Amino acid sequence: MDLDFAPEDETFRQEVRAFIAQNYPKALRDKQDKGEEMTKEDYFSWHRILAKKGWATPSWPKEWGGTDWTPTQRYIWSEENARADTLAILPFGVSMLAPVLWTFGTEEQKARFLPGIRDGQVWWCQGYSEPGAGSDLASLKTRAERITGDDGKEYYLVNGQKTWTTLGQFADWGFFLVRTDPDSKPQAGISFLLIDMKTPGITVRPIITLEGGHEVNDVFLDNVKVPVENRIFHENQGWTCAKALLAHERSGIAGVARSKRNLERLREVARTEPADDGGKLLSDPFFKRKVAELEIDLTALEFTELRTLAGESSGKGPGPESSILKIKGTEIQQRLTELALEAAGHYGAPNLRGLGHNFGPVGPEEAHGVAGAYFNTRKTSIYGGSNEIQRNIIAKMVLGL
Amino acid sequence: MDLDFAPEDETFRQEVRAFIAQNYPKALRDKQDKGEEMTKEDYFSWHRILAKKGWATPSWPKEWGGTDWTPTQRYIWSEENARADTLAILPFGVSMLAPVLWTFGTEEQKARFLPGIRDGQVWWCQGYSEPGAGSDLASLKTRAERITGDDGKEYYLVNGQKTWTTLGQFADWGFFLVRTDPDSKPQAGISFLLIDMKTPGITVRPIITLEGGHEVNDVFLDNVKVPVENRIFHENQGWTCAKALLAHERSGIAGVARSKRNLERLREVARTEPADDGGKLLSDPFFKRKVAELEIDLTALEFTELRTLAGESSGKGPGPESSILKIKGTEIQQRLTELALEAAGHYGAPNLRGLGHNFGPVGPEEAHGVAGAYFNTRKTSIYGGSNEIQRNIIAKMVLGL
Amino acid sequence: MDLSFTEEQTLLRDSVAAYLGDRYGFDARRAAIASPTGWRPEVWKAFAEELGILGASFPEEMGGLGGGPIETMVVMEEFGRALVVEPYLGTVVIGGGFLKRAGTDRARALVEDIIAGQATFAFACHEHEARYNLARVATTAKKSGSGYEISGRKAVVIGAPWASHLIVTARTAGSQSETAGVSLFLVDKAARGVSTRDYPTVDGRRASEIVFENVTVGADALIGPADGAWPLIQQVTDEAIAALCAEACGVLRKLHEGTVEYTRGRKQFGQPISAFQVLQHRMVDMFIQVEQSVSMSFMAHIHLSDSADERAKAVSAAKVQIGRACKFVGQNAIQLHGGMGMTDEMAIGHYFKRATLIEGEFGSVDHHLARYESLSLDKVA
Amino acid sequence: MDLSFTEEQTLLRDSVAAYLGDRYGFDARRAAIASPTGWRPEVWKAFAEELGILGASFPEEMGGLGGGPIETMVVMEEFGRALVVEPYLGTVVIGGGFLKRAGTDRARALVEDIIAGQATFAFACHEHEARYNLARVATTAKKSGSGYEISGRKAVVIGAPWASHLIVTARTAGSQSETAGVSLFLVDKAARGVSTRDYPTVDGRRASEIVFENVTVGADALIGPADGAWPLIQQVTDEAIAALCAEACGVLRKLHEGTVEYTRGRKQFGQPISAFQVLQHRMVDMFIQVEQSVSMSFMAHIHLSDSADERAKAVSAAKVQIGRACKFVGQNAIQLHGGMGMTDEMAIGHYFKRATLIEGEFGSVDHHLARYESLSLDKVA
Repeated sequence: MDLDFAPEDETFRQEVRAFIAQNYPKALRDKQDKGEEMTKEDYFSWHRILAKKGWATPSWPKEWGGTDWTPTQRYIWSEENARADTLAILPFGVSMLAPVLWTFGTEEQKARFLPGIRDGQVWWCQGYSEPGAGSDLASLKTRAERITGDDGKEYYLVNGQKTWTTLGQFADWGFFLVRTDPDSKPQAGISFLLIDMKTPGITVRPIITLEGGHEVNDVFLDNVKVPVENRIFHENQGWTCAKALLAHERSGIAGVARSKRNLERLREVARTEPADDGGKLLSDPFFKRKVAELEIDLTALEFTELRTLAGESSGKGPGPESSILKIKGTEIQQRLTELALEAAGHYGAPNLRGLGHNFGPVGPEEAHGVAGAYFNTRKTSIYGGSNEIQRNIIAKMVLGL
Repeated sequence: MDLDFAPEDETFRQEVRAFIAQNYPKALRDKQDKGEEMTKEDYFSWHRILAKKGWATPSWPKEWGGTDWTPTQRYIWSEENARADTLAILPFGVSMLAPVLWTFGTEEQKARFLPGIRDGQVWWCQGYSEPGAGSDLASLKTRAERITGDDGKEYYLVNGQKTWTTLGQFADWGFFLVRTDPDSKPQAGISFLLIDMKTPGITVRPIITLEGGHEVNDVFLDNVKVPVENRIFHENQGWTCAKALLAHERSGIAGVARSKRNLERLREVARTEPADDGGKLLSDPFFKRKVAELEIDLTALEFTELRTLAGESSGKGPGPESSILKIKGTEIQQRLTELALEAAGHYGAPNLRGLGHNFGPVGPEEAHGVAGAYFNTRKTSIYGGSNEIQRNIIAKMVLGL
Repeated sequence: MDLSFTEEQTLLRDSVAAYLGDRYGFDARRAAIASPTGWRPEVWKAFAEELGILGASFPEEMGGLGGGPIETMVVMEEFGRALVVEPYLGTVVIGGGFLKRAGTDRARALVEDIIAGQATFAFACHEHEARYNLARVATTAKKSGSGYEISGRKAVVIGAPWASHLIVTARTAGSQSETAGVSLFLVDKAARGVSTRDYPTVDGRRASEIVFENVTVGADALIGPADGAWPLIQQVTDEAIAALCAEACGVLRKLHEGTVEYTRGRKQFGQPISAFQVLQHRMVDMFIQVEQSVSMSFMAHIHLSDSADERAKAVSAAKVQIGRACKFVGQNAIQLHGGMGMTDEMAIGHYFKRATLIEGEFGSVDHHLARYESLSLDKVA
Repeated sequence: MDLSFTEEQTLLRDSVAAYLGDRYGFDARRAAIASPTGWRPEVWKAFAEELGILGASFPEEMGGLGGGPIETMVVMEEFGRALVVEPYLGTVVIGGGFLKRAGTDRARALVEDIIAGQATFAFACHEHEARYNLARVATTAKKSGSGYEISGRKAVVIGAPWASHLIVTARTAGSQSETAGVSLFLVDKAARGVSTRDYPTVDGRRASEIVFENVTVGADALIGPADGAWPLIQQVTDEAIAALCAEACGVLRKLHEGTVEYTRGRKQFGQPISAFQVLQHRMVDMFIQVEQSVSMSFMAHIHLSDSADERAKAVSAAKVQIGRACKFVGQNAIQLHGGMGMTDEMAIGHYFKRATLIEGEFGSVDHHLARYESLSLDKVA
């Protein structure tokens, strides 16, 4: 039991650090610093640089573009990216769809779709949630009927509505759960379809979230024709794919490295912002204590994740174990934004969204957008299976209740 | 809306204060100060002094010995008793059984039992809980069968076990819930019996609680013959009495006045005990903050109780309203003992119980017994309907869930 | 000792509630806060003329209705329920609170304007380097002729874009965060040397950054004694905090009620999610927080006429409870609404945003705990 | 980077667990703690001879098995599970921790005695006026001939009634709470001038109040440099705190497991109470606390060989998490056991009592938060 890195790991860390320093796009860094919203091209720019280096998809099987890194190397990779505050690679294709493809897809499907994901050429979105089906995903209602097209080919005719589709406004393709057998039990009649978002009948409508941002969307499907060869795995057995995907969705959800970076940022803010007594906020015993408590909790989470990786935790299998990581990880992310808002004092109030760049800053730069970030981060305990659902999972799968 | 006391209320307060000062037994005060355990006679001594004055049973109907005080006078009464730290009048007869008697008892029963309660002559205990029936009281199993005795009179033959019988080791009489109809629904076949604890077949066995004290007991009933005239209200309708009693059990459960006094005591301790830096604990910013937070919560509870009395709270009826008071009141009582233990530092560890008086004190006097008090006070969120049950009650009765 | 409302107070509540129910629906409010001005002067006019509430808490000899803190509490709680953005707190509670005690003819005339809905106020009291310490005033007012010349910067002045007048804290003596040496000035917002940058706030109101550059005011601009306004500032801000607590109670009640209603209608796993015990208990804990907050709002308002220390202690205690409740009830309201709670389209998020800002307004939980301790525990330690 | 156990460590765990399962059942323990002596020397003998664990963490050249912090962690966690009262912490971790670094012949001989089960130790480090500050030492040691004369009082010396030797902190220079000037002495408990008052503790152990009245010790009683024992005290108490954290993990696991088991068997309203979602989620939160505590115990033990600051920071962080967990898990274990949890007869209450005392042992949550802050946040502020 030790935390030492082998010399070859240290070499790897230097290589990663140097690569990021030399190759991370300056335009992206500037936009991040100014808190500007990212375009589709922005998101892809870093992805494509990594793809060229062969580092866009480290966790993939080697044959499709994975790196064969050791767990320690992957740990270093995520630490260095957090340290450099790089824009995260979007998970929809790389970490959500890809494992489904290589596990359940045909060779043709893998060859057709995996390279576009790996190289950052095709933007994927998720079509899971529906207005009536939140945590109870299996109650989804979007229908897909088998029809024969005018061209004599077999299609699914898809009708229904999906919601909470993150960054769907940019999507080229989407992976959807649809009901192909309305008569069987909820989980039994579901199929997993890949749909070209340019297909006629698809409408993407923005959902504005409470801080004013446009990150998620409703997706309406009105007689959308999807070729049957776009179905992954067997008809009516899409739930098997869905479950695999959900497990992958939760891995890495602890977000330790990113939270460490945000904690460092919070400490910087607290070192510059004033306290009531004219000193600095980090010298205020009570604010300091909240930062210390958060730091300690984050350390506990980090070591719980490391124990999980070492197979020494008490959970059984990656599903329920990742539920703890999800709960604690999101709680910490939320407390971080909560403390940032508290640190901003009066300057948490201004809402400059939509005033345009000419308006200029109000108050200290680090206070900009903290309230919006706080509001937005409330989502983390709701999405990906709410934290209440995660507790149900632990109760059932780990405690056997 | 105001908090002012009328001049006549102030006069009343002075009268109460003077009476307590002049009449509270010195022997009792000494035992309290030394933290000694009380005997049966100790408990009754103050009760009998009050009974002589006519103040032992303020909340009773005037005709049976009540005082007809206004709510403000009762508030003052409990404040002054808390202020003087008088030994509380035991609730079993005065506040639990008596309302059942005057509501459901016959004239004969009232005349036979109420005076002994009022005057502190007869010690009553409660026979409600059973080993298998905690919060689910109605599942009780103690059986009572109608028989005709050798003397030709009608009796109930009672068999079963009761538990958590507080101070049952001193009891002359007990009020018991027994099952008289095993075939009907749980709540329908229960009767309410008064039983002379000297009746053959009754065994009282101590339950030692985790701090080492003997406060509660198991009561075994083995072919105990109880005359039918000792039944209150109709056969099989004892649940009606039980419910009435439970509602009364919760009133006053907030314990604001006593908690105020204990808070004052905690402040005194924190003013004398040392902090890590050599100053006093009350100057330690974090300990001070916990005291301040507790004080603020207690103020909120006090005003919630006052609003309840004024009919301005949002609950519906005394049952669910008192559930809030029970939850918050017991949480505060528990935090008070928690902080007292924290204040004692190392001197929370010694367990002098059973070492005898010759052993003498270890550490500062105010640390004596704090751990025991902390352990013992965990019961408050369990008894009288656990705090989880109280939340169920609020969810159902107030929120309509 | 009595914690019940008078018949008049109940009537006042009913009439305000009826008006807002009728004219201050969520969609109307949404349109108003998105409009260029961000508020509805016609609503303000109705407050003055139809409801007469702008004068409710002023003495009768000033043209008011002679009400007191409880009347303000009743109005503010209803305003919280409807998320009213119009500047009642800044104008009536704070502006009026200062002016009715100023004793000058100009102040008396302005009180009449307030009651008539003709004058609106914002309190320019915050400075960036001061955090929540109102005595930390770097803005200066120097004697100049018979009047003063004010220079400095004020931060996040809530309601300033809608105000005809400002009440400004400025240092006339002393240094740093000395309480002695702080004075109060009445400044016409249109006065030369006053410049503002207006912006919306995240809870749908408007605020300004204000720069005072050698702004000259007359002797009658002074409110309270020169160098000695601190006790008056404490008193009026305590009244403002109490009013804010009342507003919070309205917000909290709506957050709780809205959550109970939503969970009853929302089905998951074949039943309304309100059937899940964990969510039931969460809503019970929210309810307890709301009830405790209402109790503390009562408590604070009752103590407003006590001695300065008792008043401050009561108000800070209330703000602590209410700050905590705003966080707990607000966060859980969103959580129990699930994804829907995250959308701008549902009212619940707007209540959450208001609750979040109330947490910090006129001092965070930590600020008021420290103030409470200095009055309750330090004195006797 | 690897957080898994070696095969030897797993074997060690299994053998300790097997022994305790066999010989340290709840009833046997109950009888032992109620006996006049309060412990079982025959168990201690078995630790030395059958299990060989008294030497597990000593270097091989001193006759030990050459293990390190992880071996201690493994043993202490099992001790926590069985609520072992025998003085392993005082004797092996603390006494042994000091002696193996003392460098004197006497110390080396005593290490051999420890490994053989012949010598037992208690650490006389607390004084009433010091609370958790071990540098606040009023007990003095004055030069006297070639040795020292020790006078003073020590409070709540855990395990002293069972100890053959004491390790005593005494001031040889400096004043008040200066860290410089504190020295460490080895004192035979039977030495003239040592008087003790022994009593049980609420968690079933024994402790003493000790008075030292002109106790003379030789030059070889000094452990570490005169006036300069502070770094050594810090190191060994950090090791003790880490060991205590490991013990707590065993206690916490049993509290959690016992609660899960009890709620599965306890029926109310026609179903096991483990079916109630509120209790399920409570047990999940308890489980998360246990898991986080185990993680922090690992973390602390791994950092024991780091620099003094890194070690102290890690240990204090762990003690904070574990102190919190002891309270939360302990209180909820009792709550979910209902009335049964309140009885002396069930094991759960005894785990709760041990967890409660661990909270404060070698410093409360607040104490360790302050220590953590001084190392993590103040340095760079």
